[in-house]
Amino acid sequence: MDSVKERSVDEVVSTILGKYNQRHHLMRILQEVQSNYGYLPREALEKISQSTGIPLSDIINVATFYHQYRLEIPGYYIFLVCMGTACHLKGNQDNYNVLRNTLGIKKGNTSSDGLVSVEKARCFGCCSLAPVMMVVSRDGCERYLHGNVDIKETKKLALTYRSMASKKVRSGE
Amino acid sequence: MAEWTLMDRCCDKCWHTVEYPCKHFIRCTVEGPLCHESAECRVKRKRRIEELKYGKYGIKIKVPISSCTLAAGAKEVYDAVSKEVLSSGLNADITISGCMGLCYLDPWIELSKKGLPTAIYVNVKPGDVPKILKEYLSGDLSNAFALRADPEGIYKNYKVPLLNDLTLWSNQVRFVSRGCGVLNPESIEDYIISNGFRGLDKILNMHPKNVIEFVKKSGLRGRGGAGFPTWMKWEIAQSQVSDIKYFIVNADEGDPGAFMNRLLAESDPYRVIEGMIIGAYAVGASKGYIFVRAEKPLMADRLSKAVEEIRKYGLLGRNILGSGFSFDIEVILSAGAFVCGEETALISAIEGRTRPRQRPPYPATRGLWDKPTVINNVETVAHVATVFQVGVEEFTKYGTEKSKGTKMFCVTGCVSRTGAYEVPIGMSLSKLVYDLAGGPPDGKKVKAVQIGGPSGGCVPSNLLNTPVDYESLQSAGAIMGSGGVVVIDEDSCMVDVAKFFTSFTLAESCGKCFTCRVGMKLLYDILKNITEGKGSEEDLELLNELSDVIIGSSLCALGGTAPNPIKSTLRYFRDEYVAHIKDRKCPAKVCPNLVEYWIDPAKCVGCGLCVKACPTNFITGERGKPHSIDPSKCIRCSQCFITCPQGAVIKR
Amino acid sequence: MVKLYINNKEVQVEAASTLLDAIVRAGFKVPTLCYLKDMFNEATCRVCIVELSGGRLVPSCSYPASEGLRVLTDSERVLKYRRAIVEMILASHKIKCQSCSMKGGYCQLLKLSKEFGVEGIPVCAECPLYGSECLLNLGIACLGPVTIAGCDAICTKERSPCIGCRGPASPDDVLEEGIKTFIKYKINIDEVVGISELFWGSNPLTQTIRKLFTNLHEGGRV
Amino acid sequence: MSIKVDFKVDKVFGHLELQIDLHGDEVKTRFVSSEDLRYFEHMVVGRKYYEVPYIVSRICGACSISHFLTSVNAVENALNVELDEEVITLKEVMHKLEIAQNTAVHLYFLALPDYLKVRNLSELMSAKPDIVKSAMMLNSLTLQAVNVLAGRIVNPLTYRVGGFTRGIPKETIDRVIKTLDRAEKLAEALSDLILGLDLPRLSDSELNYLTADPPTEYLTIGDYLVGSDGSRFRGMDYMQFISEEISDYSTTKYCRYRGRVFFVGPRARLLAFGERLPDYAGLIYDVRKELHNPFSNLKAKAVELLYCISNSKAVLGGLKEKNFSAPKEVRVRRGEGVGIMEAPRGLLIHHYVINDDGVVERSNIITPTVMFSKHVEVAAKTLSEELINNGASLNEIELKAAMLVRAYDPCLPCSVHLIVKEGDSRE
Repeated sequence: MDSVKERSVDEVVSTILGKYNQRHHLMRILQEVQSNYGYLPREALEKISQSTGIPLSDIINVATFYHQYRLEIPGYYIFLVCMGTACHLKGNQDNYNVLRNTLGIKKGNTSSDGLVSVEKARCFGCCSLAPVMMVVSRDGCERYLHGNVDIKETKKLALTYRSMASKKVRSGE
Repeated sequence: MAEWTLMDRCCDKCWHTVEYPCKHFIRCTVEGPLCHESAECRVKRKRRIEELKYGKYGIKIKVPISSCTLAAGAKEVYDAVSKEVLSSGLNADITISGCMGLCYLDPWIELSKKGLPTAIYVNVKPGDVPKILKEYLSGDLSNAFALRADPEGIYKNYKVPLLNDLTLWSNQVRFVSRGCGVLNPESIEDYIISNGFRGLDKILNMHPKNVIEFVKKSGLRGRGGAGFPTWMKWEIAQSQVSDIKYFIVNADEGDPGAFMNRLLAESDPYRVIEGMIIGAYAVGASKGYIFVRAEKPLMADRLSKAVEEIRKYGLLGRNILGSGFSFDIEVILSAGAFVCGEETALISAIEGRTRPRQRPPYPATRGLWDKPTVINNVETVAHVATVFQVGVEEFTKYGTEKSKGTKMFCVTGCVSRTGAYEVPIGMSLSKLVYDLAGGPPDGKKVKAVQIGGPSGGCVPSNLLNTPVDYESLQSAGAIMGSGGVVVIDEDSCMVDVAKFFTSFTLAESCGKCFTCRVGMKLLYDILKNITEGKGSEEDLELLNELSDVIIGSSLCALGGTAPNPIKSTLRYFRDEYVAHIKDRKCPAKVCPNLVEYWIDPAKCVGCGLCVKACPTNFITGERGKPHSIDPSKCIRCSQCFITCPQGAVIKR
Repeated sequence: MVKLYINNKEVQVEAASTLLDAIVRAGFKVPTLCYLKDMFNEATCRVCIVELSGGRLVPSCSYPASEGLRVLTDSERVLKYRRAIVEMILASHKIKCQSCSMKGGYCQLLKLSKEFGVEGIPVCAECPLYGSECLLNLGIACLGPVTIAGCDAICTKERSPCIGCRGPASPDDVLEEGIKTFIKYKINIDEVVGISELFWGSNPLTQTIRKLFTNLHEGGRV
Repeated sequence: MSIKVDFKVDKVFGHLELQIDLHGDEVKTRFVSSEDLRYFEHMVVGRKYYEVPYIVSRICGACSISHFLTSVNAVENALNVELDEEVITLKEVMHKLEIAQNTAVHLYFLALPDYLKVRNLSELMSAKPDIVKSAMMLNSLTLQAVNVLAGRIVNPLTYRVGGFTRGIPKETIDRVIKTLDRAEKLAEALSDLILGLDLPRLSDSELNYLTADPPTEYLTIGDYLVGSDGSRFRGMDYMQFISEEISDYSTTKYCRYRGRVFFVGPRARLLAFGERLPDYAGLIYDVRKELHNPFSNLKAKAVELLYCISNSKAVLGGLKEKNFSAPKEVRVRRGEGVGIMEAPRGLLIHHYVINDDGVVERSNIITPTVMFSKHVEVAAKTLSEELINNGASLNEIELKAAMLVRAYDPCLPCSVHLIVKEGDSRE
């Protein structure tokens, strides 16, 4: 991942700004930056501000207001645990706790080895399969939805994705 | 070279191009050719339609690919099907379809073969695929769940019910969701042969005022929640004088528990876009936005693809079908904030800002970039398209005096048949919960039904005969909202439910106006105290009063409705609150601080798993002998309860 | 021009006016906090709510005046809600009057809280010693930082120390802020507690003060 | 013959009951306070010396400045604080203005209705609206003047033990003087009205009085007391001359001066030092003829009202722009001090013992009403005997007795310092 980052923030941002550069594209610009890095690096935000003339405070306002944006680098895989009504009633809170325990996350959202993150998410619209969790990769290329997850399944998923992540990271992706 | 499709020219005589469009293009694709007489061209089109319906080789396998089926493993099933077809050398078309709303059956596949009834197989596992295929093709339909259609009338031989005969289907009126689970959401041809774009075809010859008049006659009300008459909104926007007007479709479905918009847009995106074009024509908008939630990527994907496809054939863009009306659509990905479901916040989001603003001025007069803007819900515009396709009479046949037509409801929570059901407005809640969704599993009792998401309220079980329409629900303390129905059974604590919704709205409050930002926090703190056994009786009065203030004086609809769950649970489940406060007990044994964990020595086998799970090491006991928890030191993390394989840890 | 009725009084304003304009024109008053004429019209603080004839509550600072509208600026409901809103604002306001630049009688929040009888702001907020030295600075044990405002800081105005006759400022964080102030000015806490007992008697808060002082002081030293 | 007249006296400060009993030949009168116990003497024990004035000024809102200043004097005496001449002068002005304000209120609202044959203020309002108007005006003007000097109209703020907390700008002084100019005119009208009254006739049987000895002129603050018997003694020694006793029927104590019933107040002041007011010699000449009559307290008050206002004006006019230095640094030490002052109703004594930490160990407060309450009983007895002998009706007895009480202007809230406590060390 670091190698991507070294592909100069300037370069990435100017590519994106080549496509969108209006004030009302801000949300889209940030989405594109995030899909590049998995989060919004500070330098990128500063660069956007310089190039578009949108005040940095406005950019950060948007970046912190919407749930989709991350300001810190997440793990390779990100567990998005649905916290909608149906999922709440069917015990996704317990699943969330189990995930954190299994992955040994005490503080913040990311495991200490930086492989996997666990985040709470809003409804995916799959309430009929509650409880639901989505696993996405940092680059946004992979996306898996898991429905009707119970505690056993949660534990299994946690371990599976962790080993997948460590394999990918080791192979230098 | 790509395959010839219905959308392409049949021969050189067809002069339809995007630049010089033909007025009759839509009808021509199916009924055509209209501008010239050619048996060859006619046959060509007929054959193509046949192919689309039954597959090139007479066998068609449909696998639904939508978010919910994917979560249940449809991708694996799809792969298994392709593998099986490839390896067995079968000549069959594999197509995708949308979700038909019966999510508890996911993943399902639909098989059709000329001469055989179309059969639906449910809860399919990838490993079952070869067997299912073999059985079906050999004519053995006994393991099918239901038959979609049986044109030949031979289903009786198979003892498999017809889908239409199942209560969960016969009680529905599939009006707007008629294409869901039937059509291929990525094929414009599929849509066009199922009467698609006929509404658009019709209205381009009508005066915009007449279009609005038509909608007025249908009595359609907004399906987003508030139930504002659609025609009225359109008329206001239409009467504004402005160089540019906007038409926005709100697909930022943030209500936890509601997913009909996702379902519609994923399974039948063209219908949504057709309705949108009709609306834009009626109000004179020249630019449209579809605002889609980022958490629902497939929905955004399907909508963008559909927009591109439609634009490619000249149904969108400049001078649509030679009518002189120009309109284009951009799909915008929301970055996910519940408040964006509110009109003005949605507009802010599109403008690249945050937070709602005070209304009036309403968006219909001053909206996006201060221009007249109409914002409609996905389901509303899909209804518009359908109404224009099939006519007003078909629509007004259903519903009540004040609210016409049908509405989709997503029934989730503690019911055995979770899913989305489209029913006539005015059907009773109990019918929806029991007859359609099958009631709670394991014979449990329904305690309450939560309708309308975080802005709605709870209807207790004794009021389940309330008809679902805007007015009746309101008087019962709930709202129709977008139509999420969450069934709550005895195992849930209503105070906890209220706390959940409050924590949701608290987290989603944009923080702009005071009453919502601070008021919700105060409400949450009070509820938290109550669930921790620190409440006092004055708190209940305070909850009520504070709720009234927040409802009465908040800036946007989020704050104006956020205390509803508290108000309605207080109204119907006051005794549960009192139990938390007075007896310091949670009757449903949900609130951790009011629950004691205890190991039943009769059940405990002494495996020691709980000892490992306990983060505080206060579970003791020799291996092989019953363990015990030190209640004074237990932190009630519930880890032992979750871990115990014997079910020996008991909450009391 | 549009004609509307404020508290049943007829008034005419230009078409583009807000209710607030009309209310002012009609000679009535509505409190405002976030509103700044021609600048901010965000309607976030909600204290300027008024009641329309249908019972709807709207912020007058941003609601457009329209023909025939009937507006009540001080109905029972409006006053009740407004009071609740002021209470909420205060509850979430980080009260640091000692270091606040609004000190000296300019604090709108103080004005509002006094108007509605909502208590929580200490005397320091209204101690209008414009520019002149704080009594604490002279080493005099003035109870201003821990006493509820509402008296117009009449004692300190006369350079007499506050003796806490209105009672202790209630939320703990206000007390804490006050005690930090005492520590800053090196005021003897025994003296403070002694004076506070004069009017607060056996109120447990006097002991709270001592405890907070000990905590903060030790915390501060480490 | 047996007559019993028990009635609540209205138009006085606080709740007062006067009981007149006739059994055979003997008339018994009782001055009964039905106020609650207020424990102020005990309240100040254990408090720091600088808090005491704040506490005692709350004894009564009517003459809080007198209590405040007396207490300040006692503390300053105890701690040996030497004050600047100007500070004392300004204290005296504050004090005189309070007397003026108090007198105005008493004469207009409490005393005058009786003589104008109305029962209360609201009747007065309809009968003589002009009088009420000027009464209101005079009250408000004097209050304004007090407000400027004391920081507010009750419980002064501008003084801390050791001196004034702030100076007074010239323009403020000018404003006060202007206010007093207006007040003076109204006060003259009021004095004319009072001095022209036809008072009920009554001869004092116990013409003993006690008053503070002003070092200069009249109503200035000093350390000595003088009595009608000609003795002059230091305030410190008050206990040798004045004895406090507890009655079994009232929550007030009562006092005797050298074992005799006595009175205090304007009448006593005028009797002792009237000759020091040459400007009002004419008026005093007339008033003096009546001074043996307890009712004449009213007329003495009318003279004092004029004096207080004009004297305050003169003193203030003499003050240039004043920027007082901060209050004197007070060195805390063990000490005992007595403050004596002439409150509007008469002599007021505050007495504190302060320990090494500056904390009050013992206190004693004797208020005017306590001093003259026995005298009221005696005068009321004489009055009712006379009335009974003249065959007056019960109503008339009640009315006249009430008028008599009101002439003394008792203030019950300030008279109730009784502590019923076993082993009380005070004599």
